[in-house]
Amino acid sequence: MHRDDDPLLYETSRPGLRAAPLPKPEVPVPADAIPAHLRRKAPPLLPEVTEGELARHFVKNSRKNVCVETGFYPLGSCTMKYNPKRHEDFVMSPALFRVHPYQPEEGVQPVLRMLWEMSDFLEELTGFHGVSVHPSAGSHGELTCLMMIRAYHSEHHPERDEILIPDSAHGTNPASVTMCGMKPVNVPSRPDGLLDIQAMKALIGPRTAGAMVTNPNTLGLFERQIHDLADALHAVDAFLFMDGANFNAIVGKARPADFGADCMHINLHKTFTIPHGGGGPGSGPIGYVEKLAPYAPTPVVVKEKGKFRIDWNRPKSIGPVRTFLSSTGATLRSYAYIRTLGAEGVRRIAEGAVLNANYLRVKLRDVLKFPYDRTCMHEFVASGTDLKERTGVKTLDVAKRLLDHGFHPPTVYFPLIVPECLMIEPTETESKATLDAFADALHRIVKEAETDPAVVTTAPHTMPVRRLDEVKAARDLRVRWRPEPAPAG
Amino acid sequence: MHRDDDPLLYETSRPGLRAAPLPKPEVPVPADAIPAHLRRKAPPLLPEVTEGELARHFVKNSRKNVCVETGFYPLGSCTMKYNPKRHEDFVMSPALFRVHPYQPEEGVQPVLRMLWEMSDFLEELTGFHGVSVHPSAGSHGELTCLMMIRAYHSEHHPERDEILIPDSAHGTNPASVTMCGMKPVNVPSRPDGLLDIQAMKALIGPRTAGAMVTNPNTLGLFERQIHDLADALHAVDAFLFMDGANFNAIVGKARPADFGADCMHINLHKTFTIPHGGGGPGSGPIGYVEKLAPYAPTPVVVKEKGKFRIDWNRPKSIGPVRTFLSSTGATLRSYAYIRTLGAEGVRRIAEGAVLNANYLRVKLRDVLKFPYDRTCMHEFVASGTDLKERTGVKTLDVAKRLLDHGFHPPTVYFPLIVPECLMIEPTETESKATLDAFADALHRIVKEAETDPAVVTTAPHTMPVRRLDEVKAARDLRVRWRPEPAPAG
Amino acid sequence: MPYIPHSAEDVRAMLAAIGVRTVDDLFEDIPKSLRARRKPRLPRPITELELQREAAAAAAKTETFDRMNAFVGAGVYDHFIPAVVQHLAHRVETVTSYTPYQPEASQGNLTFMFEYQTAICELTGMDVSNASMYEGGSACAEACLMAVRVNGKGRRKILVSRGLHPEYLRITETYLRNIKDVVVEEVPLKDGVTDLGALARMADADTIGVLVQTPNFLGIIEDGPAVAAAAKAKGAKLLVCADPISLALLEPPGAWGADIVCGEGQQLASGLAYGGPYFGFFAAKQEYIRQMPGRISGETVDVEGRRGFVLTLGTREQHIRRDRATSNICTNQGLLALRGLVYLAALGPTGLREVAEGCLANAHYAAERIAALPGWSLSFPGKPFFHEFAVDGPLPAERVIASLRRKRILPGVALSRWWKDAPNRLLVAATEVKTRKQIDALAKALASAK
Amino acid sequence: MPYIPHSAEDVRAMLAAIGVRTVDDLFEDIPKSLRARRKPRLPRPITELELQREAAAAAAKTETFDRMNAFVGAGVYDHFIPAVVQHLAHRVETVTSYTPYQPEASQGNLTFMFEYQTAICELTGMDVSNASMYEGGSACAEACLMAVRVNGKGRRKILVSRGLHPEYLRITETYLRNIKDVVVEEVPLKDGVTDLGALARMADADTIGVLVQTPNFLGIIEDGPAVAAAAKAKGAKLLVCADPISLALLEPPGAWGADIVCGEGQQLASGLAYGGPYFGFFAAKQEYIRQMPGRISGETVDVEGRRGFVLTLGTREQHIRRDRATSNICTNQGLLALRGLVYLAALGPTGLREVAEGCLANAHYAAERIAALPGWSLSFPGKPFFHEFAVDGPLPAERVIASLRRKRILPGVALSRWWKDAPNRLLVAATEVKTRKQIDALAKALASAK
Ligand SMILES: Cc1ncc(COP(=O)(O)O)c(C=O)c1O
Ligand SMILES: Cc1ncc(COP(=O)(O)O)c(C=O)c1O
Repeated sequence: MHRDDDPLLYETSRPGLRAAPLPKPEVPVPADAIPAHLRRKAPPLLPEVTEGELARHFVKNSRKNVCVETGFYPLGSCTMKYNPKRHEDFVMSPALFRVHPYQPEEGVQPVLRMLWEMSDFLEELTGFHGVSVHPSAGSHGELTCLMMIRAYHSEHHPERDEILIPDSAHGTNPASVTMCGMKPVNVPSRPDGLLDIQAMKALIGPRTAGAMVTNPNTLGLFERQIHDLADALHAVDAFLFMDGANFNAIVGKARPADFGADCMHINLHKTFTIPHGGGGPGSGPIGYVEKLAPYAPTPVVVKEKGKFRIDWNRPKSIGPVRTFLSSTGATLRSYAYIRTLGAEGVRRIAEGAVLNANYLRVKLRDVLKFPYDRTCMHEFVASGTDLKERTGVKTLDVAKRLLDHGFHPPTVYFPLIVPECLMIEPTETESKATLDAFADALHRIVKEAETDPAVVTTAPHTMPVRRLDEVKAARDLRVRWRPEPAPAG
Repeated sequence: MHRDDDPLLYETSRPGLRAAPLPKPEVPVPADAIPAHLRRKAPPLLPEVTEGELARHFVKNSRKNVCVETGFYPLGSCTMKYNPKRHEDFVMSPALFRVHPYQPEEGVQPVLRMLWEMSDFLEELTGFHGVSVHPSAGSHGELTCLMMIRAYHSEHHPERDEILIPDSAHGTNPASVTMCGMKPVNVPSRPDGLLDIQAMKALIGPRTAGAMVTNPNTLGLFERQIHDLADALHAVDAFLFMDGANFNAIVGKARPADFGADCMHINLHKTFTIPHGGGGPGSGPIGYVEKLAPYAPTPVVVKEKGKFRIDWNRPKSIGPVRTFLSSTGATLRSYAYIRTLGAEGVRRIAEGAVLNANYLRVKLRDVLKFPYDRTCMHEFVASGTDLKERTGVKTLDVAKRLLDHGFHPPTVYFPLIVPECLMIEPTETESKATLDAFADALHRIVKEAETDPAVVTTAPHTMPVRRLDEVKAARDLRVRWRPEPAPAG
Repeated sequence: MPYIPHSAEDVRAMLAAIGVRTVDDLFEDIPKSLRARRKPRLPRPITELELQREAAAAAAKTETFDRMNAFVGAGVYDHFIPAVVQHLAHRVETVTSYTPYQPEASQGNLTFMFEYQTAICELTGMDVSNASMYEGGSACAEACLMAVRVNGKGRRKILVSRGLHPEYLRITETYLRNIKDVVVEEVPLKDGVTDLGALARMADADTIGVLVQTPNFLGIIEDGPAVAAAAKAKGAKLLVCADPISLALLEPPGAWGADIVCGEGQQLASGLAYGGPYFGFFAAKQEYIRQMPGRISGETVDVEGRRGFVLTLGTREQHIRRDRATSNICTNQGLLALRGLVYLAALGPTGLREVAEGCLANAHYAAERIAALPGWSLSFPGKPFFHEFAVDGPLPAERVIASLRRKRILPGVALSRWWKDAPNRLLVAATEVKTRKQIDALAKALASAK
Repeated sequence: MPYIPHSAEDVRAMLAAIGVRTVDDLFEDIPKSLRARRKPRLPRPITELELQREAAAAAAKTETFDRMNAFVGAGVYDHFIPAVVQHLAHRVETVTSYTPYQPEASQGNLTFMFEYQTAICELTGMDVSNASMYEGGSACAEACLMAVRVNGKGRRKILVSRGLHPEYLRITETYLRNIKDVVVEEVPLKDGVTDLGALARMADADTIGVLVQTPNFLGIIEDGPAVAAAAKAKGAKLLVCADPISLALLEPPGAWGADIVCGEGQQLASGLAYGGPYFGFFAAKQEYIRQMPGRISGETVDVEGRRGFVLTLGTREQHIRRDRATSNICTNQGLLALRGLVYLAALGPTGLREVAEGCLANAHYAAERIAALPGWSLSFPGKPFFHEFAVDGPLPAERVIASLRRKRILPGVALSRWWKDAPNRLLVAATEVKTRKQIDALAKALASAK
C-alpha cells in the first residue's frame, strides 16, 4: 500500500473541471424567478475534478478501509457477517427503487405487500403481537419503544418516568431514555455477568415505567431470569423492553415475546444482513405486545380485501418518528434474506453464530482471561488486564496489532464493566479456518507482547497511518476542509 | 497489504458448500435422457465455498492488481486511459444486454441502429469507404484486413503473398501475416525511427501483396512519408494496411484514409475506451477503401427504408471471422463515448494525449536518454542503456521499482529496435500533477540507482510478491491446480 | 443456508473442541420454557433465480417512475443520478465496513466523511456538519432538541412554520412531546408562506427557536432573512430545513443567520426508493458543535506526523456519554451520505447549478402551462418557487390523480391529504429530468381530466 | 470533454515547459496535406442524462428477453446469472487493468486465470487450458490451426461435422482458406448426428483432425466415443466443440480421447448481449501445450519462495515469437472468462449439475409437449438431446415465429436459415430459467400458430 498522504478531492480541484455535465434545459431558465436578496451570491465550494480523478479518489481511499470482504471483522455486538450480493440487486430493482412514497397505492402494491409481509415474518420470529418496520435503526427503535411506553403511562400513570438499565447496557439505552424525557436508573450486574434480578426488583418503585434488558446481554450471556423480571414489572403495570441487537444468537430458537418482553427493537442490519455501509443505513423494526399496540408509530401498511393500503388513522399512536413508512430499501434487503433462508435457514443463523463463538472462545482460553468462562451465545468477552499487568501491553495495543496480522479488532473497552475488555463476535459466516487463524494471531501477539512489546504498542505498522492523535483532533477542531489562504502579493 | 500467501479457491473448498443454490426443476428430470456411456461419471472439480468465501477471495485477490483507477498506468501502446462508468451502465441496459443475436430483427431495431451508426461514426473519423464492427480485437482486425487483401489478390494476383513490415512493428503484425498464410518481409527502420521508405520501395516486388505500417508508429512518431509508400504500393496494385492501435494520437485531427491507407484496424478499447479487463474484451473494427469493400467480412447491418437488417449476402466476402455481428457490448461502450464526446470532444482526445506525452517527455529529458529526441505524438520511447552502463540498473529494474513509488511501469523492451527501452504513454486523462509526480519518481529512482542500486534491482518491495521466477514457471509447468494426493494410510 | 462455511467434518471437530455433543447443547442456557416450541412459520425458502423472478413480476405490476410521467415530489424528488454514484460509493470497502471506531483501519470512510461535511457546510453556509442523520424529518426533530440544549434555559417554546413538511412537523411533535417544559407551536401560513406577522407576534422571550423550511412544503421560497429577523429579535435560534439542490441558487441559510440547517438528503442521489434509505444532513454554527448530534470526522495527525482523520468529540455521543449524550443516534446513514458526496463532487458547483436551473426552468414552464388551462390556476400566484408549486383545479385533486393515472401520468400529490380545506389543490414537482414533451403531456392531460 | 483534467492554467504551463505556443504546434509532424480538412461530422454531444433516456427509449422499443417468453438458443443461451458475478468480477481492479505483463502488479488476475484454467480443464477433462479466446467460432478455427501445427506433417485434410454450428463452420473455412495445402471437408449428418459411416469413409491417412460439436447444432448429443474411434483409427486428432453447461452431465471429451476441446463460454455468465462480448474456452492435452494459442498463467515462486503466478510459455506468443507465434491473439476476453470463473465457483459442481438438470428437464418437457401437438413432431425422434431440439411443424418456421412474436413468444430459430430443405423446422431451446407455465404457453401458442 502506497503510504503517502493522498490529497483530498478539494485539494486536486481545479476551476472549470467537472465529471458529469448536464443537458441544457429545453425551456428557458427564468431570470428573475428568485428575488434578488434570496439569490445565492457565491457558488458553494465543491470539488471540480474529472470523472477519472473522482474515480481514483474514491477507489484509492476506499482501499484504506478494512471491511468484511477483505477479512474477518469480529466486532462484538455489531454482527459483521457476510451480506449477500443478491440483496443489493433485489432492492435496486425498479419495483422497489423507482417508486415514490406518495404515489397512489394501487400502483405500488408489490412493495407494500413486501413491507407488510416483513412485519409478519418478524412477528413470527419474535412472537410479538405487532411489528412496525418504521424506525430507521436500533437506537431509533429503542426510542420508539420508549415513546410507546411513555404514551401508555401518560394515559395511565403519568408520574412514571424511570427506566431501569443494567450497567452492561449499550450506550444507546440510557441515551434513548433521556431523549424520551425519562430517567435511566443504573443497576449493577452480578459478578457472573448476569442481571441482578433481586437488585432490579428492589428498585422497582412508583416511578418505574419499565426496564431495558439486552438478551443475550452484551457479555454474550443469556439472561435466564428475564421472565422473572418481566413478571415483577408487569405486576406493577411497568414494561420490559428488550434490546434486540443480539437477536442473531437466538433467532429461530427462541422468541423474545416468550421471555415476557413487551417490546423490542431488531437491528435488521445485524441479524438480517444489511451491509453496515461504514456507519449505515440500518433499519430498526420494533415488536410489541397487544397492550402497547395502540401506541405504535404511524404510518402502517394494512391489508384489506387483498389490497394493501397505508394507514395513518391510529388515534393513540405516538405518531411518526421518521418520514414515510420505512427505510424500504434497507428493510427489504432483510426481507430477501428471510425469503431465501426460510425457517430452517433462519434457525441455522443462531446455531452457526453460537457454534463459532464457543469454538473461538475455547481456542482463546489459554491466551486471554475470561471473566465469565462458560458457554456463551453468539459472542463473548475477554479481558486483557492480566496481559497488561505482565507486559504493559494494553487491549488497545492488541487491537491495533491485530490489524497487522490481517484482522479487524474486536470491540474493545465495551461493555464498560469489564476492564481492558475485548468483545468478540465471529458470526456464523466465518469458517473454522478463519477462526483458527485469528486465534493463532492472538497467540502470536501475546508472544510478541512478552518478547517484543514495542512492536505491539506501536502498532499498526501496515495501515496507511499509525496511531492517530485523537486529543489533538478534539482540541484543534478541524471538521471541514478550508482552502489555503492565497499567498500575499 | 497482507503479504502472506492467500489460498486458492480450490484450497478453501469443502464438500457440500455452495454459494448459489438453484431451484428444483418444476418438471421431472428425465432419468435416461443421456445414454449411459455418454453420462458423466465423476463431477468436475469446482470450488465448493460459501458466497462469503467467494467474495473474500475475489475482493482480496483483485486488490493485488494495479489498475488505472488506483494510479497512473503509462503502458505504451496500450492507451490506459480512464474508462467512463456511464458506458458500463449503458451496455447493461436491457435493450443491449437482454437481447439475442438470433431473435427477429424487428424486435431489436435500436441495437442494430447503434451498430450501424457506429460504423458510420468510424467511417467519418477514419475517412474510409466502409467500416465493419465485426472483429473482436486489434489483431483480429489485422487478420481480417489481411484476409481481405488476400481475397482481392486471389482474384487478381494469386501469387502475391508477401507483406512488408518495418522492424518497429507490434508482434501481432507479423503473426497475423503468418496466420493469413502469407510471408512477412522485415524492413529495418531508419536511425531517426521512421520508415525507411526507400528500402521499402526497393523491396516491393512481384509477390508483394501489401505493407503494414503503424502510424503514429510504435516510437510515437508520425510517419510523414506514409503517402509516398501508399503511392508506391498502389502503383503495383498492392495495399497499405495501417495498424490503428495509435489512433488515439490523431483521432479527429487526421484521417488515415487520407494517408493513402487502404485498410486499418481500430482498437476501440484503446482510443475509444473499453476497459481492458485484465486482458480483454476489446473490439477491433476495420475500415477499408471501396476497392476492398466486396471482401469485407459478413454479416453486416444495413439500413433499408428506415429499418435495419442483418445482411449475409456478400458473394465475395471473406466470410465471418467470429460468431454474430459484433462484440456488441464492447463496441457500444465506444458508441456511448463518441455520442457523449461529439466532434469537438473527439478531437480533444488527440490534443490532450499529445500534450501530455510531450510534457512528460521534456520533464524526463534529464533522467532518461531519448534515442529520438523530438516532438512526439501520444507516446514516446526512452532508453535505459546509459543508466545500465553507469549503474548496472536495467530498465526492468526501473520498471519494478516504479511499482514501489506508486506507478505502473511503462511498456518495456518494446519496440525491439530500442535497447533497454521504455515506452511511455500517459494518455489525455492524466493531470499535470500526476505527470509531475511520475517524473519525480523516475528522478528519484535514478538517484537510487546511483546511490543504492540494490534497492532498485531487488524491487518491488511493496507488492504481494517480489520478482517471480519465470524460468521455473516455464520449466516446471504447472498451469492448473491439482489436489494434494491424499496421504497414504 | 448457503452462508455457513462449515463442512460436516468441521462441525464435528468444533463441537469436539468445545466439548459438547451437539450444537443444541450450546443453547442449554436458554431455559426450556423460553425456547421456541416450534419452527417458525415462514414461507418456503426460495433461490436467487426465484427472487429475481419475483422482482420482475413485481416490476410488471408496479407503476415505476420509468414507466410513468411523474410529477410527484413533496419532499422526495426524482433527480438524475450519474453512474459514478453507484460505481464509486458502493465498493465493498465502503459498503461492508462499520462505523470507523478504529481510525487506522477506516481512513477511507473518515476521509469521505470529512469531505462530505465540507460540502454540506458549503451548501448550507454553516461552519460545521455532522456525518448524517436518519432522514429529513428526524433531523428536524433533532434540530429542535439541539435548540433546547443550546437555548432552552428559561425558554420553553419552539415555533414551527406550517410550511414545514407535514410529516416533519408530526415527527417533531412526536419527539418533543416527551421533553419536559417544552411546547411546539405552529406558525400559520399566509398566501402560502410563513405568516411573518403571526411569527412576530408569537416569537417572544420564551421562544427557544423558530423552525422554517425553504422552499417550503408548498414549493415556495420563504423570505429567509425576514424570518431570521423576527426570530433573532427575540433571541430565538433560527432552525432551517432546506432543499440541498435549491441551495445551488438560493442564498445559504448561514448567510442570513441560521443557527442550525438541516434537511432531507434524498435529493443527493439516494434515489426514490419508496421512502428510504435516504439521509438527513445537519449543520450548525461552530459555537454549537458540542451540542451537535451524530458522528463527526475531524482532522489530526498520526505519530509520524501524517494527516489522518478520526471520529472526534465522541464525548457528545451515546457510547461515551450514555444518558448525557446529545442524541441516541448510533448507526446513521453513512453510505447514503457517501452517495451524496460522490454526486456533489461529480457535478461540482457548475453541475449542481445546472441541475437547479433545470428544475427552476421545468417547474416554471409547467406552472405556466397549467395556469393557462381553463379552470386551473396557481394557488399562490406571484410567490417565488423552485421546483414545485401548488395549483387549484376544477376537480378534487384525488380525482385528477386517478384520472391521469390511466394515462400513465402521475400529476403530483393531493394537498387535501393535509389540508382538508383545499380539496382541489395539487402539488406538482418538475425536476431537471423532465422533458418539455412530458410537461406538455401533463398539461394536455390535465386539460381533459375528469 | 469531461475527461481531460487540465485547467487553462495547466495547459499554459505545460505548453511553456515544452516550448511551443499552442497545442496545434505539437501536430506539426503531420504534413498539412494529411490533416483533416474539417471537424468530423458527428452527432452533437449528449450528456449522461440523455444517454440514459436513449437507453430507456431503446428498451421500450425492444423485445428483450425480460419481456418475451423466449426459446431462442442456437449457440447463445439464457442462463441464470447470480448477482455475485457482476459484483465480484467487475471490481475496478480487474476491469481497468491490462494483460498481466508485470506479474508482481497483477497477482489477482494471474491467480484468477490459473483458477479459470483449472475449472476449464475439469469441465473438459483436458490437461491444459489457455486463459480465453475471442468466442466459440474463432476458437474452433484456432483449434484447426493448432491441429495443423500438431499433426499437419504429411496430412492435409480437416474434417468438420455438419453438426458444428453453421457460423463456426464458416469461420473455420474463412480462417483455413489461407492455409496452404490444407482443405476443410464437411462430414454430413444422418438423422441429426454426424454420419459415422461417412466419417469412417472420409477419415484417412491424410486427415489432420476431425472437428465435431456435442451437443451438436441441432441439440443432439453426439456419440463422442464413436467419433473418436473413427478419427483415431486413421491417426487424426479429435477436436471437440462442447457446451460447457452440458459438461456437468456429459462425459468430458477428454475422457473419450479428445485432443483439443474448445467452445463458446457465453453460457458461463456472459449474458445474451446481442453477440458479445463472450469468450471462447480452449483446452488441450498436455503434450500439445507448446502449440496452444493464447495466454497461459503458470505457477511459480518469487525470490522469497512465495507462490506466485506469471504468464508462461510466452515464446508461443506474438509479442515474443512474432511471425512464428502460435496465434496472433493479443487482447483476449479476460473479463468474461473471469465472469465464467465466478459463476462456476458460485455454483460448484452441485449447482452446475442442477443448472444442467434444469435444462434437461425443461427441454424434455417442452419437446414432449410440442411433439404431442397435432401437426408437430420431433425432427429426430429417439436421439438424445440436452437443452435444445428441432421440431417440424405444419407451417414454415419463419411464419410460426412471426405469428408467436405477436403473443410475446419467441419460439426459437428457423433452421431454414441454414437448411433450405427444412423450411418448417424450428430449433427450440429451453434452459433452466424457463418455468413450466412458460413452456405450456409456448405449446399452446404453437398449437394455434397460423
Ligand atoms: C446492544 C446494542 N444496542 C443498541 C445498538 C444500537 O443500534 P443501532 O446502531 O442500529 O442504532 C447497538 C449497536 O451497536 C447495540 O450493539
Ligand atoms: C501497435 C499495436 N498493434 C496491434 C495491437 C493488437 O491489438 P489487440 O490487443 O487489440 O489485439 C496492439 C496491442 O497492444 C498494438 O499496440
